[in-house]
Amino acid sequence: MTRCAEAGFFGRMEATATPAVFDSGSTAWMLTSSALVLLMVPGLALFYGGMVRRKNVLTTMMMSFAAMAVIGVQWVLVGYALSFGTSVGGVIGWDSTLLALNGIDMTKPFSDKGIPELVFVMFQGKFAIITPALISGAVAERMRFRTFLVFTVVWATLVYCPLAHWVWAADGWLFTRGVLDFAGGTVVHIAAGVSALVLALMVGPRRDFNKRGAAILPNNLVLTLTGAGLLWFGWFGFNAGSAVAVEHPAGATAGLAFTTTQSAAAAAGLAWMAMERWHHGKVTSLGLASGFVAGLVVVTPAAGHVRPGWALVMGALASVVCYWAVQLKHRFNYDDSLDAFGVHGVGGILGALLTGVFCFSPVQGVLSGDFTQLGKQALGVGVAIVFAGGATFLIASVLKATMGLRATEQEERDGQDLHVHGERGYHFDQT
Amino acid sequence: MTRCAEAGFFGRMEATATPAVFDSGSTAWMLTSSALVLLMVPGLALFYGGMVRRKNVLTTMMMSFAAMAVIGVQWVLVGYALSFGTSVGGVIGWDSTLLALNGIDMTKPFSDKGIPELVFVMFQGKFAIITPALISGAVAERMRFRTFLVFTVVWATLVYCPLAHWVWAADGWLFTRGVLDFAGGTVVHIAAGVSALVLALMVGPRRDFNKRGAAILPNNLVLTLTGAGLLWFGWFGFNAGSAVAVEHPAGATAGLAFTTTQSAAAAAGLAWMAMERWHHGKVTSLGLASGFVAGLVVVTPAAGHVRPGWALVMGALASVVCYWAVQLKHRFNYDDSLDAFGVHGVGGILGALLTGVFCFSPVQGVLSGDFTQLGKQALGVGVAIVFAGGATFLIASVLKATMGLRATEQEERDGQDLHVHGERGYHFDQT
Amino acid sequence: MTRCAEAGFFGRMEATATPAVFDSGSTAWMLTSSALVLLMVPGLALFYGGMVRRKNVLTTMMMSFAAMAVIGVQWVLVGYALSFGTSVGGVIGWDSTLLALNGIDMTKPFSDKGIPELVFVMFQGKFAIITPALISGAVAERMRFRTFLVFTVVWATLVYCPLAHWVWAADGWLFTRGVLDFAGGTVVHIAAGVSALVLALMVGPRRDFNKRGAAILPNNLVLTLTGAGLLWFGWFGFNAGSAVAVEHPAGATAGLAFTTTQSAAAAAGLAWMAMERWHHGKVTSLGLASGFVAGLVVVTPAAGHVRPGWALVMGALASVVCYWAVQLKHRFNYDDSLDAFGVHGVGGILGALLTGVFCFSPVQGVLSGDFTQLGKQALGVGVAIVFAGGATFLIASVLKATMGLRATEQEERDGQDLHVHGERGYHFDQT
Amino acid sequence: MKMIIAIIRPERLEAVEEALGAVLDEGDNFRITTDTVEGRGRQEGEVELFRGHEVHVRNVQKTRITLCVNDEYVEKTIAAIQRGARTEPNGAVGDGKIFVVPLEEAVRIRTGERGGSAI
Amino acid sequence: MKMIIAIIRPERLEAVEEALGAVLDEGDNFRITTDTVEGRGRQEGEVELFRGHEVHVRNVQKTRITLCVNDEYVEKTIAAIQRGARTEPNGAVGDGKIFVVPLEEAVRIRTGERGGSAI
Amino acid sequence: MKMIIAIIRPERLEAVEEALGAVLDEGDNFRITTDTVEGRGRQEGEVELFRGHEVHVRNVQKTRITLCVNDEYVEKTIAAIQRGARTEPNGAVGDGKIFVVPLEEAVRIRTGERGGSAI
Ligand SMILES: Nc1ncnc2c1ncn2[C@@H]1O[C@H](COP(=O)(O)OP(=O)(O)O)[C@@H](O)[C@H]1O
Ligand SMILES: Nc1ncnc2c1ncn2[C@@H]1O[C@H](COP(=O)(O)OP(=O)(O)O)[C@@H](O)[C@H]1O
Ligand SMILES: Nc1ncnc2c1ncn2[C@@H]1O[C@H](COP(=O)(O)OP(=O)(O)O)[C@@H](O)[C@H]1O
Repeated sequence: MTRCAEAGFFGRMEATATPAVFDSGSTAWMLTSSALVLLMVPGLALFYGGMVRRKNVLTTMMMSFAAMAVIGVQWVLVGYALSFGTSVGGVIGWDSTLLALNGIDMTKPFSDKGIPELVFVMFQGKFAIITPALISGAVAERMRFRTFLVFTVVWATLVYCPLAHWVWAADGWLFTRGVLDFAGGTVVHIAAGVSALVLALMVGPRRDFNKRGAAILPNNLVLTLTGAGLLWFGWFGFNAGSAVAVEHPAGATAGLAFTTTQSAAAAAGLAWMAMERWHHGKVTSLGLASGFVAGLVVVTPAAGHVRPGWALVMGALASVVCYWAVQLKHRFNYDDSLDAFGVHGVGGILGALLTGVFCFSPVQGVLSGDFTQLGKQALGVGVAIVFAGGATFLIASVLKATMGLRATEQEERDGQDLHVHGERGYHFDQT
Repeated sequence: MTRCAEAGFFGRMEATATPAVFDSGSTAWMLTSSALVLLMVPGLALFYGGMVRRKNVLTTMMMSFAAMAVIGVQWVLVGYALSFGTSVGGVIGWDSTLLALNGIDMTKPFSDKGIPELVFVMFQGKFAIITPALISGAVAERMRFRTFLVFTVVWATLVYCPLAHWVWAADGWLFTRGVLDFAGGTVVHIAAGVSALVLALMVGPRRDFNKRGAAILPNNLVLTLTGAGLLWFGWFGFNAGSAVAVEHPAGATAGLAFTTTQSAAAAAGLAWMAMERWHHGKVTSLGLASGFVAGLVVVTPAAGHVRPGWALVMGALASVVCYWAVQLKHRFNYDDSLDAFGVHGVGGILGALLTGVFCFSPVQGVLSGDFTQLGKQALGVGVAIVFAGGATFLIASVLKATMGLRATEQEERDGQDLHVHGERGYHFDQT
Repeated sequence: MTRCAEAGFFGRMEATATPAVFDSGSTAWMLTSSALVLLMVPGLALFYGGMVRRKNVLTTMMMSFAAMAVIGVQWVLVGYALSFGTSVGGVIGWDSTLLALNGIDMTKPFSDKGIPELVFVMFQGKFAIITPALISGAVAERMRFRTFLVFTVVWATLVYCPLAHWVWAADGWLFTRGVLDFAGGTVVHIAAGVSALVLALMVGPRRDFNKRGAAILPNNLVLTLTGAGLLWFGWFGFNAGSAVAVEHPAGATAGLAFTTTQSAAAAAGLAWMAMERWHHGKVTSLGLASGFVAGLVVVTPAAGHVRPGWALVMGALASVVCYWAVQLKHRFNYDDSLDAFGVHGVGGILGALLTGVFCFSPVQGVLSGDFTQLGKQALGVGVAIVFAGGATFLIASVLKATMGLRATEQEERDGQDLHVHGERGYHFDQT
Repeated sequence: MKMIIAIIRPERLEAVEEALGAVLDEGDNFRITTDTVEGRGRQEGEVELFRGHEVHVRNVQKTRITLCVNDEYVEKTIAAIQRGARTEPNGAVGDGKIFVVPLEEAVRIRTGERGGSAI
Repeated sequence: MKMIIAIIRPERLEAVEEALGAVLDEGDNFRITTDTVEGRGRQEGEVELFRGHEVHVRNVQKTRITLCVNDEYVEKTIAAIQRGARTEPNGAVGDGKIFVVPLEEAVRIRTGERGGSAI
Repeated sequence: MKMIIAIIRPERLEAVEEALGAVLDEGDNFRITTDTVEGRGRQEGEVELFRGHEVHVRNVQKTRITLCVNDEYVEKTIAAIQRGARTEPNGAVGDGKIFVVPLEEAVRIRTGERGGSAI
C-alpha cells in the first residue's frame, strides 16, 4: 500500500520526508475514501440481495449489514491492533495501547503519511468489514444466520487480520518479501473468495440447486444493478484511497489508481457482454453488473502499479476467465450461490498474478521481461489460498459441530426472512 | 462547532491564526461533506418510505424530498441570515446583506476557517433541510401533505433558525454558556424529535393504529435498509464535516469525529440486535437499521468531544434506551408512526447528556469527576425541549385551525399517494 | 471551464502562476467529483428505470449502465485524445500519445491546474459517459438495444468529442469566441436533448403512445425519486467539480457553483410543484423529481457565473418552461418517452441563454446592460442544436438502414427485458 | 353447497369481514379466501398524472372474496356481504357484485372429510 | 346465467376486450374481471439467464378473465374471446382455453337487484 | 367435466405437482393454473415484528390451483392433491381444501375444439 511511493515513477525524486503535520488535501481524500468504502457494504447488500429469492432478500442483505455492526466493533476493539500494531515477527500485530484505539495520538500524522492515524484506522476498518460480507454470497439462502455472524467475527480475527498484517504492515512477512497488493486483491478478494468456496462446500447446496424443474430466479435485478453502481462508486475510495496521499507527487498514484479502476471496470463490463452475446445470444443486466465487479476485483491489487491501457486488458481478461469460472459450479455441482468464489476468488487470483505481469511501478513485471515479481505474486496467492482455505475449514468445522452451519429445512423452504428475522422484504399487497 | 479547535487536545498548541486564504483540503472536505449531508435526505426518504404501507410510500418520501425544495429556497433567502447573521442579543441572527446570500464576499474565508463562506452556508443549509424532514416520521400516513409543507417552512424559520443561532453562532446565548453540540444533537435531533412527538399527539393516531386485527406492515424493508446505509454514509459528512477544517491540527477533530461516528453506529447496531434477540428471539433488519440510526443520533453531539472507546459505550446505551422508548407508544397509545421521537428525540437527549459525561476535549466531563459540563448540557437539553415543543404546539395549533392537520378519512384509507399526488408508488401489474 | 479563473471576481487578483506541483486539496476534490459524476449514471438509470413499464425496466437501466462500459473504454482509447488533444484548427483534438492515455506524464500537473492530468481525464470521461445515456430517455421502451449501444459509441465519438473540444478546449473555436458553458449546458444537455428529439422522431412513437385506452404508467416511482436524489448529489461533482480547483482563490468558484446548483434545484422543485398544483390541483412526486432535474440542468452552464439569488430565478424559470415543453409531445404526437428533450434539451437551451443574462463573472451579462455575452451564448446554442441534430440524423439514418432502429413488435409488446436480456426486473411471486 | 364469489371495493373488506363474522357460525374463525383483481364495470377507473398529463386507467382494483358455504348459509352470507360492501347511504357505482356457483364437493385435505362438514 | 372463465395470453387481452366490446350490448361498458395467473399447459415456459446458465421456468404467465353473462350471450362471448385470443393465422400452443361454469345467482350490491338484470 | 379448485400451502405445490404428474394421463404435461391468494381459516396467521412490537397477520398466503378435468379423472385428481398437500404424518391445520364445481363447457382457443377433448 505504501510501497508505491518509494520507487517506480517517483524513483527519480528524492524520498518524501516524514511529514510532521497533516496534509489537509490527503486528509480530505482519505475521509472521503473511508466513507466511500463504507458505502460499498450497502452496495454489496443490494447487489447480493437482488439475486436471491424474495423469501431471503432480508437475510441476505443482513449478512452484509450486520458486518458493519459486528466488525465495526471488532475493528475498534482489537482488529486494528492485530493488523497494524507493532509486528510480532512479521506474523501478527499487537500493541495494547491500540485496544479500543485508546493510545492513539490524535494530532500526530500516521507513519510517513500526512493524515491522522485515526483516519487510517477507519479506512482500513472498512476493508475489514466488507471482506467477510463478500463471503456471504457463497452461502446465501441456506446458511444459518446466527452461525454466519459468529463466523464473521472469528474469521475477521483469525484470518483477515493476520493476512492484512502479512501483506500490508511494514514488517509483515509477505510485505517484506515484496508481494504487491495495492488495495486488497489478496487480502480481500482471494481470502474472501477461497473461504467462500470452502464454506459453500461445507454448508452444501440449496435444496433446489441444480434440480430439474426448480427455477431459482433473482427477485429484483434493479437492486443488483443499483448495488453494482454503488460498488463501482465506492471502489474509487477502495483503490484510489489506497494511495493514502494526494499531495505532490504521491497524488499521481491516486490519480493512476482511479484511472485503472475505471478502465478495468468498463472493459470488463464490455467483455462480459460480449461473452454472453456469443454464448447465448443475449446480453443480461446481471452479466453487465457481474462484469463490472469482476473488472474491479482484478484491478484491485494492480491499481497503482499498471498503466491504464493494461488495465483495460486486465478487465477484459477478468470477464472471460470469471465467466467460465462461474459455469463450473453447475458442472461440479457445488453451490456458490452468488459466485463469491467465481468472481472474487478467481478474479482476485487472476489480478494478483497479472499485477506481476503488467506492473511498471514501483517494479517492472513480465512485460519488461522480468519474472521476479510474478514469482512473488504467486507466493502471495499461494499463501492466501492455503491459509484462508485451511483456516476457514477449521473454523467452519468447529461451528458445524457446535452451532450448526445450516438453516433448518423449513427455514430454507419458507425463507429465513420470516423465520429468523420475523419480517418479509416486501408487503406489496396490503391495503 | 468551532469550539473544539480552541482547547482540549489542541490545548498545548498555539491558536491557529485567522487564515487569510482558503485551505484547499478543508474546502474539498467541506464541499464533500455538504454533498454527503444532502444525500441523507433521499436516505431518510428511503428509510421512512420503506416502513409505511404501499399506499403511502410516495407521500412519505415526498415529505423529505419536498424539504429539499422548500427549505432549500428558504435557507438561501433568509434562513442563513437568521441563523448566522450578526447576533441580535444572542437570540437571533440578522444581516440584510445576507438576504439571498447577496452580500457574501466570495473570495474571503469564513470566520477563522479556511473555506469560502458560501461553502459554510451550504453545509449548514443541509442541516436545515433534514431537520424538519425528520419530523415527518412521526405523522406519516395521516398528516395532510400540504399542511406539512407549510409546517416545514414555518418551523424551520421559527424554531430551527433561532435554535441553531443559540447553540452554534459565536454569540448565541447557549454557545456562550458553553453548551456543547458538536454536530446537532440538540439543534437537529432533540428539536426534531420533540416537535415530532407534539405534532403526532396533535394529529392523532392512524385509524388502524393499535387496533385489534389491523396489521400495519412496512411495504419494503429493502428501501429501509438502503436508506439506513445512505444515512450512515452521509452522516460522516454530518459529523466529521462539523469539524469544518482538516488542516493541521484541526484535522484531528475531523478524524476523531469520523471514528466516533463509525464506532457508535456499529455498537448500537450490535446492541439493538442483542436487545431483540433477548426480547423476541429474533433479530430484525428493521431493528439493525434502527440501531444504526440510534447510534448515529447519540454520537452526533459528542462526535468531536469523546474518545472512540466511549463512543462504543454511547452507541450501545442508545440502542438499549431507544429500544424501550419505542415500546412506549403502544402502552400510551400515541402514534409516533416511524419513531421520530423514540429514536431522534430520545437518542438526541441521551447523546447531549452523555456528551457531558464522556467529553475530554475541549473540556472534561463527569468521567474526570467534573459535573459542570453535564449541567450545561442539561441546560441545552431543557431549553431545546421546552422551546421546540412549545413552538411546535403553537404553530400546529394555528395550522389546525386554518388548514387542518389531518388527511380526510378517505385519503387515509386509500392512501395519500393516489388522492394527493395522483400517483401510485408501484405499478407492478402492468403488461 | 477554465475560463472563470481568469477574470470576473478574481479580476483584481494577479493571475495564478502555473503550478509546478499538485495541490492536494484540489486533487482530493477532483477525485471526489469524478466519483460523484460516475454515480450519476446509476442515478440516471434509476430515474429513467422507474418511469417505464415493468417489462422494460432492465433494458432502460441497461442503456445507461452499458454506457459506463462502452464509453468508459472509448474515452480511454480515443475519446480524451479527440476532445482534449492538441487542437487541429479548433475543430478537433488529436495527439497520438494520448491513445489509451499512454503518453501522459503522471507526475506533471494538468495545464495550469494543480491536479494530475489523469484526474482531469477521469473527470471529463464521466461527462462523456452520461451524455449519451441521457438520450436513452427519449427512445425508451422501443428502440432496439443493440442499435442503441452502437449509436452510443458512434455519437460519443462524432458528436460529443468534437463539441467538447469546441466549447472547452483552450483552442476550441467556440471557446475562443467566448461562449460560456461552465459545466456542460451546451456540450451535455443541449447536445443530448436535441439528439434525443431527433432520434425519437426517427424511431417513432411506442405502439400505445397517445392511444385511447392505453395507460402507460411508471412501474416504480420510488426508483425515480431515488434516482433524482442521486443525480442531485452527483451534480455537485458535475458543477462544483467543473471549477477544477479549490485552492485560494479559485475555491471561491467551486463554492459558488455548489451554491447555485443547490439553489436552482430547490427553486425548480418548488416551481414545478406550484405549476402542477395550479394545473391539476395535485403535486406529484414525479413532478418534484422532474423539477429538481430541470433546475440542475438550467444552472449547469451558469453555475460558476451567476449569483445564488439569480440561480433561484433560473431554477424557477426552468420548471415553468420545461413543464410546458413536456406537454408539447402529446399535442404534436411525438414520443419523447421520458422527456429527454423536454427537460434536458429545453432546460439546456434556456440555461445557456440565461447565462448570458445573469452572468457577473468573468463577464457581465444583460443584467448589467451588456448584450454581448447573450449573443455569444446564442451562437453556442445555435451551433449545438444544428450540429448535434444534424449529426444524429445522419448517424441514425445509417443505423436504420443497417441494423434497424426499432425493436420488433413482439419485443415491444412483451418488453425487451425478456426478449433481449433474458431476464425480468422483478420476480416477486417465487416461493 | 355453494361457492359464493364477491367482487368488492378493497376498502370495504374490513367491514365485510366484520359482517360475515357476525352471521357465520364459526364466529371470528369463518373461512374465506381473498385475492386482488382488476375490474371493469360501470365505475370509472382512476386518473393518475404523468408530468402534467392525465392518464386514465380503465380498470379498477377490486378485492375478490370466495366463500364456500352450506346451503343454509347462502342467504345469510349474501346479506352480510351486501351489508358490509355497500357504500352508505344508497350504494354507489363500483360497490360490486356477488355471484353464486353450485359446489358439488368439498374435501378437507387434513382429514379427508367430504361434503358439508368439510366446508 | 353462466360464468365464463378464459385463460389467455396477456398480450392478447387488448384484442379480446375489443372483440368483447363489439358483441356485448353494453358497448364499451361491458363488465369483466381480470387477474394474472401462472399456467402450465402444453406451452413451453420461458427461458431466463442467470450468469450464463439457462433457467427454465415451467410456468407461463397468463391472464385470466371472468365474465358473468346471461345465457343468450354465452356463445357470442365465447366467439369473441376466441377471435381476440387466437394468434394468427392458425393459433399456436399457449393461446389458452375457455371454461363455462353454471351461475346460479348474481347480486348487484349497490341496488340489491338479483338475477339476469344484475349481471 | 369438473373444475377442481384447491387451496394449499405454497410449499406443497411441488409435491402436489409431482403427485398430479403421476396420475394424469398427460404425464409431465398435465395442465394446471395457479395463483396466489390470502386465506383465512383455522390456521393462525404469521407473526411479524416491527421494532420490538408483534404484529399479527390474520391471513395466510396460500396457493390456489385450478384443474379442469373429465369426470373419470376427478377422483384421481382429488386423491393426488390430497397426497401431495397433506403435511406428514397426520395433516395439520392449514393443509387446505379442495372444491369441485361443475364445468359445462371447455373450449380450446387454438383449435376451437370443445368438450372433453379440449380439456
Ligand atoms: N358480469 C360481470 N362479469 C364479471 N365481472 C363483473 C361483472 N359485473 C361486475 N363485475 C365486477 O364487479 C366490479 C364492480 O362492478 P360495478 O362497477 O359495481 O358494477 P355496477 O355498478 O354496474 O353494478 C367490476 O369492476 C367487475 O370487476
Ligand atoms: N385443464 C386445464 N385446467 C386448468 N388450466 C388449464 C387447463 N388447460 C389449460 N389450462 C390453462 O390454459 C393455459 C393455456 O393452455 P395451452 O397451453 O394453450 O393448452 P393447449 O395448447 O394444450 O390448448 C395453460 O397455461 C393453463 O393455465
Ligand atoms: N369454506 C371456505 N371457503 C373459502 N375458502 C376456504 C374455505 N375453507 C377453507 N378455505 C381456504 O382454505 C385455506 C386452508 O384452510 P384450513 O385452515 O386448512 O382449514 P381447516 O384447517 O379448517 O381445514 C384457508 O386459508 C382458506 O383460504
